Amino acid sequence: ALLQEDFGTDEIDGIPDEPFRIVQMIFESGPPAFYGEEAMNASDMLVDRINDEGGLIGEREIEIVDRLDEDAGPDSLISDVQAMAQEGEVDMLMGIVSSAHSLAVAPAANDQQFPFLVTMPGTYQLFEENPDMEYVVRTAGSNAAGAVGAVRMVEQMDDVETVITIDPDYAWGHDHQEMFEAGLEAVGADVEIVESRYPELGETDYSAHVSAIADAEPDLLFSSLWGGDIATFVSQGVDGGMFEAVDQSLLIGDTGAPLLSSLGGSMPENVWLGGRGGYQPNYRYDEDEAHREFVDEYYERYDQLPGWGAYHEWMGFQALQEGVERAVSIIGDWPTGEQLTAAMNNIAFESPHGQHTMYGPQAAAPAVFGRPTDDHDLPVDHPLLGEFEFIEAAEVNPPEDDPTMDWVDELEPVTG
Amino acid sequence: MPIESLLVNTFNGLYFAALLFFASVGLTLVFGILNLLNMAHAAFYGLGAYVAVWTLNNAGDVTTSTVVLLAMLVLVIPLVVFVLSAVLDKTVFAPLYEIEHVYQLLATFGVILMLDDVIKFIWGASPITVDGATDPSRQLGAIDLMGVSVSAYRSFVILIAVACAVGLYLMFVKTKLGKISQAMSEDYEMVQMLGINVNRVRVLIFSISVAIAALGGALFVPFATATPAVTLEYVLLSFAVIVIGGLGSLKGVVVAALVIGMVRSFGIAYFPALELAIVFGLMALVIIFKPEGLFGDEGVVE
Amino acid sequence: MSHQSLLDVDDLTVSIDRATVLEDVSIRVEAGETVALIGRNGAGKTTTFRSVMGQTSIRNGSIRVNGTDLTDRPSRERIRHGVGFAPEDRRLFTTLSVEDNLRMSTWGKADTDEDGFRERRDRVLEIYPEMEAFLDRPAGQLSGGQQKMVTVGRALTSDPDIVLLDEPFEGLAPSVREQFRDGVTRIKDLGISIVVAESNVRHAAEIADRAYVIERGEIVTEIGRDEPITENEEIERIFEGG
Amino acid sequence: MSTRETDSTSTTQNASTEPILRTENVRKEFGNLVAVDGVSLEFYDDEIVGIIGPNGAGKTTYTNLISGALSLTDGTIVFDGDDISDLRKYKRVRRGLVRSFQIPQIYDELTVFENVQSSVLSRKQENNRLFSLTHRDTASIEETERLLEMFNLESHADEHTEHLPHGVRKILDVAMSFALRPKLMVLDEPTSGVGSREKNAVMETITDAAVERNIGLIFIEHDMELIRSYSDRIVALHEGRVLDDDDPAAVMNSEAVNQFILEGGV
Amino acid sequence: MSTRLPTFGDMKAQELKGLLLDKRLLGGGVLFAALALYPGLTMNAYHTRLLAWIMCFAIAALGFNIVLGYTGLLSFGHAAFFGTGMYTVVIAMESAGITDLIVLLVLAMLAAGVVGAVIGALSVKTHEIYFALLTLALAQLLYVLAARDVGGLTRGTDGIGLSRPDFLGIPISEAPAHIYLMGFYYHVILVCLFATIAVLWLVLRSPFGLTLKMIRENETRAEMSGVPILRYRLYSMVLSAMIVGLAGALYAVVVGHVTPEYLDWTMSGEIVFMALLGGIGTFLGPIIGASGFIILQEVALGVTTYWHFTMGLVLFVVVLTLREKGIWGGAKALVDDLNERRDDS
Ligand SMILES: Nc1ncnc2c1ncn2[C@@H]1O[C@H](COP(=O)(O)OP(=O)(O)OP(=O)(O)O)[C@@H](O)[C@H]1O
Ligand SMILES: Nc1ncnc2c1ncn2[C@@H]1O[C@H](COP(=O)(O)OP(=O)(O)OP(=O)(O)O)[C@@H](O)[C@H]1O
Ligand SMILES: CC(C)C[C@H](N)C(=O)O
Ligand SMILES: [Mg+2]
Ligand SMILES: [Mg+2]
Repeated sequence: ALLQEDFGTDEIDGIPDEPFRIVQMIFESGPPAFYGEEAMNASDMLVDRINDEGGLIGEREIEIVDRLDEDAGPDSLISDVQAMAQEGEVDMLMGIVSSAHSLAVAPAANDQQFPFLVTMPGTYQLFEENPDMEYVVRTAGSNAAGAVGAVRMVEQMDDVETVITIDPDYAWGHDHQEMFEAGLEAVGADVEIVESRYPELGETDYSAHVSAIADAEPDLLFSSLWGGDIATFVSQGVDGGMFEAVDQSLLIGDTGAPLLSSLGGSMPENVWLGGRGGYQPNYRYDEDEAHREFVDEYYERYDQLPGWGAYHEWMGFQALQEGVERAVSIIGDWPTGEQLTAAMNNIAFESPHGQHTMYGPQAAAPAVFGRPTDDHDLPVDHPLLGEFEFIEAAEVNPPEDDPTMDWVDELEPVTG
Repeated sequence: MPIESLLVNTFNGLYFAALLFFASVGLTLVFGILNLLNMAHAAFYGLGAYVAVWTLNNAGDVTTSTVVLLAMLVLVIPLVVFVLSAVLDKTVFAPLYEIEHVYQLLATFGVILMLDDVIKFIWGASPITVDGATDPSRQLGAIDLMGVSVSAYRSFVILIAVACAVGLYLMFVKTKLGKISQAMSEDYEMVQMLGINVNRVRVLIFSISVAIAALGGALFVPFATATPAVTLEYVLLSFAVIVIGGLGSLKGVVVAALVIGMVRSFGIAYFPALELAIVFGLMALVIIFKPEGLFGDEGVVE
Repeated sequence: MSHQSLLDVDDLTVSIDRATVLEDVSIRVEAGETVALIGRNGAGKTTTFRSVMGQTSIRNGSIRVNGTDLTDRPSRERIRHGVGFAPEDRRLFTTLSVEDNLRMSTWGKADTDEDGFRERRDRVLEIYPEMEAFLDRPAGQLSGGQQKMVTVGRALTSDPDIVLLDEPFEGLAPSVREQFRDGVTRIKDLGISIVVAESNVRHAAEIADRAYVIERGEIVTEIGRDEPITENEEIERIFEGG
Repeated sequence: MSTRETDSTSTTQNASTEPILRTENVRKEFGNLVAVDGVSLEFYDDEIVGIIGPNGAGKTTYTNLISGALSLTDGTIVFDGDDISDLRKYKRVRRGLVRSFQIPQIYDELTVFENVQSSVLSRKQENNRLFSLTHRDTASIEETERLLEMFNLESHADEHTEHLPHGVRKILDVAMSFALRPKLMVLDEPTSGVGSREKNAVMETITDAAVERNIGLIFIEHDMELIRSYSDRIVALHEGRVLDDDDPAAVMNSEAVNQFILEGGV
Repeated sequence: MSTRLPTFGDMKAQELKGLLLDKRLLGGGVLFAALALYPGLTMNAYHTRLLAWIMCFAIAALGFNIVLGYTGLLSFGHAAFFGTGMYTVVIAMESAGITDLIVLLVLAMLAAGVVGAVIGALSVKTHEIYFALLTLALAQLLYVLAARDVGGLTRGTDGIGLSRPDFLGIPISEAPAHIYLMGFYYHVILVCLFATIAVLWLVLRSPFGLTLKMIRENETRAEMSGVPILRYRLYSMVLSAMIVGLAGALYAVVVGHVTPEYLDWTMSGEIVFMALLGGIGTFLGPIIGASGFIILQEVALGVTTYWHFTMGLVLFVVVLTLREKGIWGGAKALVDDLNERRDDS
C-alpha cells in the first residue's frame, strides 16, 4: 500500500544533507570473528566504492558510524538497538552473523520500528517465528537452500547408502542436519544417516570424530561446519585418513576461498564445497563483470580472495542500493525507514549466481556446489572450485509463506 | 569393536591427554605450591599457539628442516614464554599471591580478558594456521603402529608429554626443590623464615608452569588452528583436569588427563550425542563421590 | 656504639593495620645468654619476634645481628646470620616427615651439608628423646605437644647462634617440660643464645638469666642477671595473682 | 524381657547416680598406630574431671571421639542414656554434649554480642526463623546479656572479635559453649596460651559457671597445679590406655603416674 | 521432630513502626520514587530499558550474594537458576498457555528453587573451589539438556521467543511495546527489586541470616553450636536460587528470546563478576555491581573494539584494590576516611 503511488518524478527533493548512517553488528571477537572480519573488509571496500560514485543513488553518502561486537551478547545488542531507535541518529542497522542473535535482535528492532538489514544468518525460522516484521529484511539465503541443495546433490550421486553428518552444535548445525535428513526421507532416497555428530563451535580437536568417521566408512559425509572449524576438521581429517575412507563429502558451511587457501595442497579432491549462494571467487568470474570487479578489488585491497562473509555483505549493499533507488523512484522523496525496508521486499539484483531474488523480505538463494581443482586463472597457488553444479533458487527454497519444514517434508524427488 | 579402531581411539585419547596434561599441569603446580588459582593459565596455552604459528610461518624464509622446526616448538617458544612469565610474575601476578582464592579467580579472569585482546591486537581475530611448508606435522607424515597408521607428529607430542611428566616427577620427588615446594604450599612465610629464597622458587615454579602451558599450545597448533577461543576452551578443561585429579597433585593431573582423554575419545567415537556432557558429567561424578579429587589429599607428588 | 651484641634491637616501633603494636622496644642479647621476654597476652612478644624475623613492617628502629644491620633485609637473611626461630603456633609442614621438617631449616644456609644436619639432629634428639619414635611420621599427625618439640628442634637444626623460642613450654607434658629445662643448659653449652617469649613467669624464671618485661608494646622494665625474676615489682604488678 | 524392666526401673530410681557420659572400650586407630586403646570411663554431671597424660597419650583423640570429630574404630559411647556412637556432631551438641576448642573458634567478623547470641539462638533451635530481626529478639538478647555478665565480657560486647586479646577470646569461646546449656562440657587445654596471670581466672570462671549451672566438666590440662586445684577427679592416660582414674590426691601419688607423666617435675 | 522448616516469624507491629522510621528506609523511598518516575519524565526508552536490564541483574546479584556474601560459598552455577527462571516463563507460556505474569513469576521461582535444591543437595558437602566447580559442572549439565533439547521443550540452541504476559487478567500484552516495556513492565521489575531488597534485608538480619553468617565465619564452631550446617547451606542455595530465578523470569520478558546461553557458565561468571564488583561484604553492593558492570560494558563497547581489555583491566584493578569491599564498600570507606580527616583537622 505504501508504495502504490508512483509519483514518477525525476526531481527528487528532500535528500538529507548528512550521510546515510549505518551501524553494523558483527563478531569482532570470539570464534566467529573470522567471519566478521571478512564482512568488515568488504563493507569498507563497498562503502568507499559507493561513496566514490556520490553515494546512494549518486546523491547521499554512506557512513558506517559504529560497529557493535556481537560477542557482547543479545542483551547488549538489544539495548543498543533501543538506544539507536531512541536517539534517531542512525538510519539503519545492518549485519549479524549468528542465527541465534538474529532471532533475538530482529524482533526487537522491529518493535522499535528500526530498519534492520540482516545480511548473514541463515536460520529459516527468522520470518517463520516472527511473521510481519515490517522493518526487517534478510539478504542472506535461508539455510534451507544449502540443506535442500545437498539433498538434490545426493539424489544425483551413485552408490550412496550410508551418510554421516557432522555439524556445529548450535542452531545453524542442527537446522542443517534436520532439514537434510527430512529432505532425504521426503525424496525417498535410499540412504540412511547412520550417525549425526555435533562438535562444539570452536572445537580444536576433531581427531575422535575423524577416526570414528573413518572407521564407519560411510559413503557420504555431510557437514555444515564453517570458518576455522571446517579448516581444522578437514585438515585433521586428511591427517587421519578420513577422506580416503569416505567416498564423497558435501561441505556446505559458509566458507569458500579461505578454506581452500588455508588447506592449500592438502585439500582432498573428493569433496563438494558450496551451499546457499554461488559465493566462490572463480564461479562465473569471467561471465559476470560485476563479480570479477568485486573479486579483483577485494584481492588487491586485502591480498586474499573474498570468503562468504564478504559476499554476504556485498549482497546487503546491493539490496540497499536497489531499495533506495526503487523507493525514491516510487515516492519521489527520500524514504522513511519503513518505506526503505518495504522497498527492499521482492526485489532482485545481480550477483555471482545470477539474479538474487527476494521473496518478500527474504532472499531466495540458489545452491551452488563445486569441486576443488587447480585449474583456474586466479592469481593464487591453491586450488579453487570447478565442475560447478547449480540448483535454482526455486528448487531449494519454499514458496513464499510456506513453512520451511513442512515444505521440506514434502519435497518431491527430482525425476530424470 | 575392531582392534584397529580400538588402537586408533586409544591413540587419539593419549594425544588429547597429552594436550590436557600440558595445559593443566602448571595450573596444579601453581595452585598446589604457590596457592594461586590462576584462571589465566590457559591463556598461555593460547599464547603459545599463536607464537608458534607466527614463528613457524616466518621460519619458512630461513629453513624448512623438520628438526629445526621441532626444536623451535619444543625449546625456543617455551623459553621465550619462560622469560616473559618471569617478568609477569614480578609485575601482574605478584599482588595476587596475597589475596583469597575467589579474588584470585576474578583478577586472573581479568587477565584473560586482557591477554585475549592483546592477541587480537597482534594477530587479529581470525583463526590462523601453520603453512604447509613449515608444518612439521605434515612433514613427518604417518608411521605404522601395530598395523595402524598414525601421525608421527602426534606420537612425538605424546612422547614429549611423557618426558615432561617424568621430568617434573623427578624434579618434585628427588630434589630439595620438591620438598621446599611442598613446604611452601603449606606455609610460605615459614619457609621464608627458614632462610629459603621463596621468591626465587616462586618465579621458577611459576615460569616453568607457564612455559609448559605454552609448550602445549605450541605443540598443539600444527595439528589445529590458533583461535581466540582456544583459551576459554582450555580454561574449563584444565580446571576439570586438576579438580578430577585432585588439586595440587602431579599424579592426579596425569591420571585425570588420561581419564578425560580416553573417555572423551571413546565417548565421541561411540556415543557422539554425549560429547558436550562428557567432561562435565565426569567432573560432577568425581567431585560428588570423591570431593577432594582422585589424589587430592596427598600433596604435590604422591 | 662501643660494644657489639649478638642481637641488638633498637627503638623498634611497629604498627599493624593502623594500631601501633610495638613502641620503642629495645632488646640486647649477648653471646651465651638466655633472656626472657615476659608479658601478658597481647603484650607484643610475638610481634617482637616476628619483627626480628622480618615479618612486620617496621616504622622505626633497627635490628642488628652480630653487627649486621638487617632491618630492611628480607626475612630469609636472618637464618644466614645465625637466628633460629620457633613460632608460638608451631607452623610445621604437616605433610612432610618430622625429619624433613628439621632438615628444611638447613637449606637456607649455603654451608650446611647432610652430615652437619645429622649431627645437629642427634643433638635435638638428646633434648627430646621421644622424638626418635616419630621422626618418620608426617608432622601433621602428631599430637599438640609432639609438634611443639619439633618446632623447637627445627630452630636448633639450622645451626644458629641465637634462637627465638616463642612460648616453648606450651602444651608440653610435665616430664617433657623438665627435659626441656635440661635441654636449655645443653643448648647453652653449644654456645647458642636463647630468647624465650613467655606469658608464664614461672617458666621464664626457671630458665632465663635475665629478662625484659613488655606491656602494651613497650618494655616497662629490665630484670638483671642477679635479680630473681619472680620477685620483681613490675612482674608482681603485672602478674598480680599469677 | 524382665531384664529390660529392671533396667528401666533402675534408671528412674538412680537418675542422679547414672553417669551422663559413658565410654565403653572406645578405640581409635590411625593406620597401625593405636591412639586410643580401649578406654572405658564414666563421667557424671556434677563433677569436674581433669585428664592428664604425656604428649601423644591420646587425650585429644579421646575427646575428639566423644565430640564426634573423629569416628570410632571400635567401642560405644553412651550419653544421657542413649548410644550416640554414630550420631552426627551437631546432634550430639543438641543433646547437651559440647566441646570447646584449644584454639578459640569464634566468628571473627561478628561482635562479641552476636557471637554469644548466635549460640543462644542455636540452642533454642531458632536458626530457621526467617522474618524476625535478631537485634529485636528480646528473649535471646536478655539471655545473651546474662551470659556476658557471667563471663565478664560486657565491656567487649560491641567489639569485633578479631583483635581481642587471647585470654578474652578463650573466655568468649567458653561463653559460647555455655550458651548452649550443655549437660557436659569437654575442654581441650582450656588455658593453653593463656598467660600465667589469667590462667586461674579463666579456670575459675569456667568452673564457677559449671557448678552454678550444674554442668559436668572434662578438661585436658598439662599444668598440674591447675589440675590439682580445679578437678574433683583425675584420669591419667598413657599410650592410649587409662593409667589411673581416682581422686586428685590418689592419682598424684600413684607410682605409675609419677613414673610416666610427672617424672620428678610438677 | 527436630527437623523444622523455616518459619515465618513473629514481627510485631511495634517493630514495623521502628522500621518505618529508619533513615535508610527514607532514602530507599526517595530512590524508589525517582526510579518510578524516571521513564515518564524523560521518555527515554533506551535508558528505561537499560534500567530494566540493570534492575533484573541487580536482583540476580542480590540473590547470588546470599550464597557468596553471607554463607561463604562461591557458586559458579547460578546461571542454572537464572536460566531456569527464563525457561520456565517461556515454556509455561508457549506450552502450557499460562499468560498471567504473577503466576509465571511464582512458577519460575518455584522451578528455580527446585533446581537449587537439587544442585545444592549434591554440592553443599564440598568446599571452596570444589564447590565452585561442582556447581559449574552441574549447571553445565543443565545447559546441555537445554542445548540438546532433551525433553523437547527448549528447541535447542535456537532458543524460544516469547510474547508478553498479561497482568491479573488485564490483557496488558496487547499494549504497544513502549507502553508495555516502558510504562508497565518497568514498574513490575522495580517493585520486584524493592521487594527483594526488603525481604532480604529482613531475612539476613533474622536468626536465619545470622546462622548463614555463622557458617561463613566458622563452620566448625557453627556445627559445634548444634547447627546442621549442610542443611543451612542447602537452604541458602534454595533461597538464592529462587531470587535469581525471579530475576531470570523478569528478564525473559525484557529480552523476549530465551536461549541456552543463559544457562552457560559464562553467565554464572557474569553474576559473580557483578556481585564482586559492587562488593559482597555490603548489602547493597551487588546492586551497584550490576549497574557498574552493565554500564561499563555498554560504555566500553561503544568506545573501543578492545572492550574485553577494558573490562579485564577494571576487574583486575577493582579486585586488587578493593576486594570484598568492591566499589560500594570502597566508596563508603572513602567517605568515612574523609569524614575522619575532617574531624581531625
Ligand atoms: N594481624 C593483626 N592485626 C591487628 N592487630 C594485631 C595483629 N596481630 C597482633 N595484633 C595485636 O598486637 C598486639 C600484640 O600481639 P602479640 O601477638 O605480639 O602479643 P603476644 O605478647 O605474643 O601475646 P600472646 O601471649 O597472646 O601470644 C595484640 O594487642 C594484638 O591484638
Ligand atoms: N590424624 C592423625 N593421624 C595419625 N596419627 C595421629 C593423628 N592424630 C593423632 N595421632 C597420633 O595419635 C597419638 C595420640 O595423639 P593425641 O593428639 O590424642 O595426643 P594428646 O594426648 O592430645 O597429646 P598432647 O598432649 O601432645 O596434645 C599421637 O601419637 C599422635 O601422633
Ligand atoms: C555460517 C555463519 C555465518 C553463521 C550462520 N549464519 C549462523 O546461523 O549462525
Ligand atoms: Mg604470642
Ligand atoms: Mg592434645
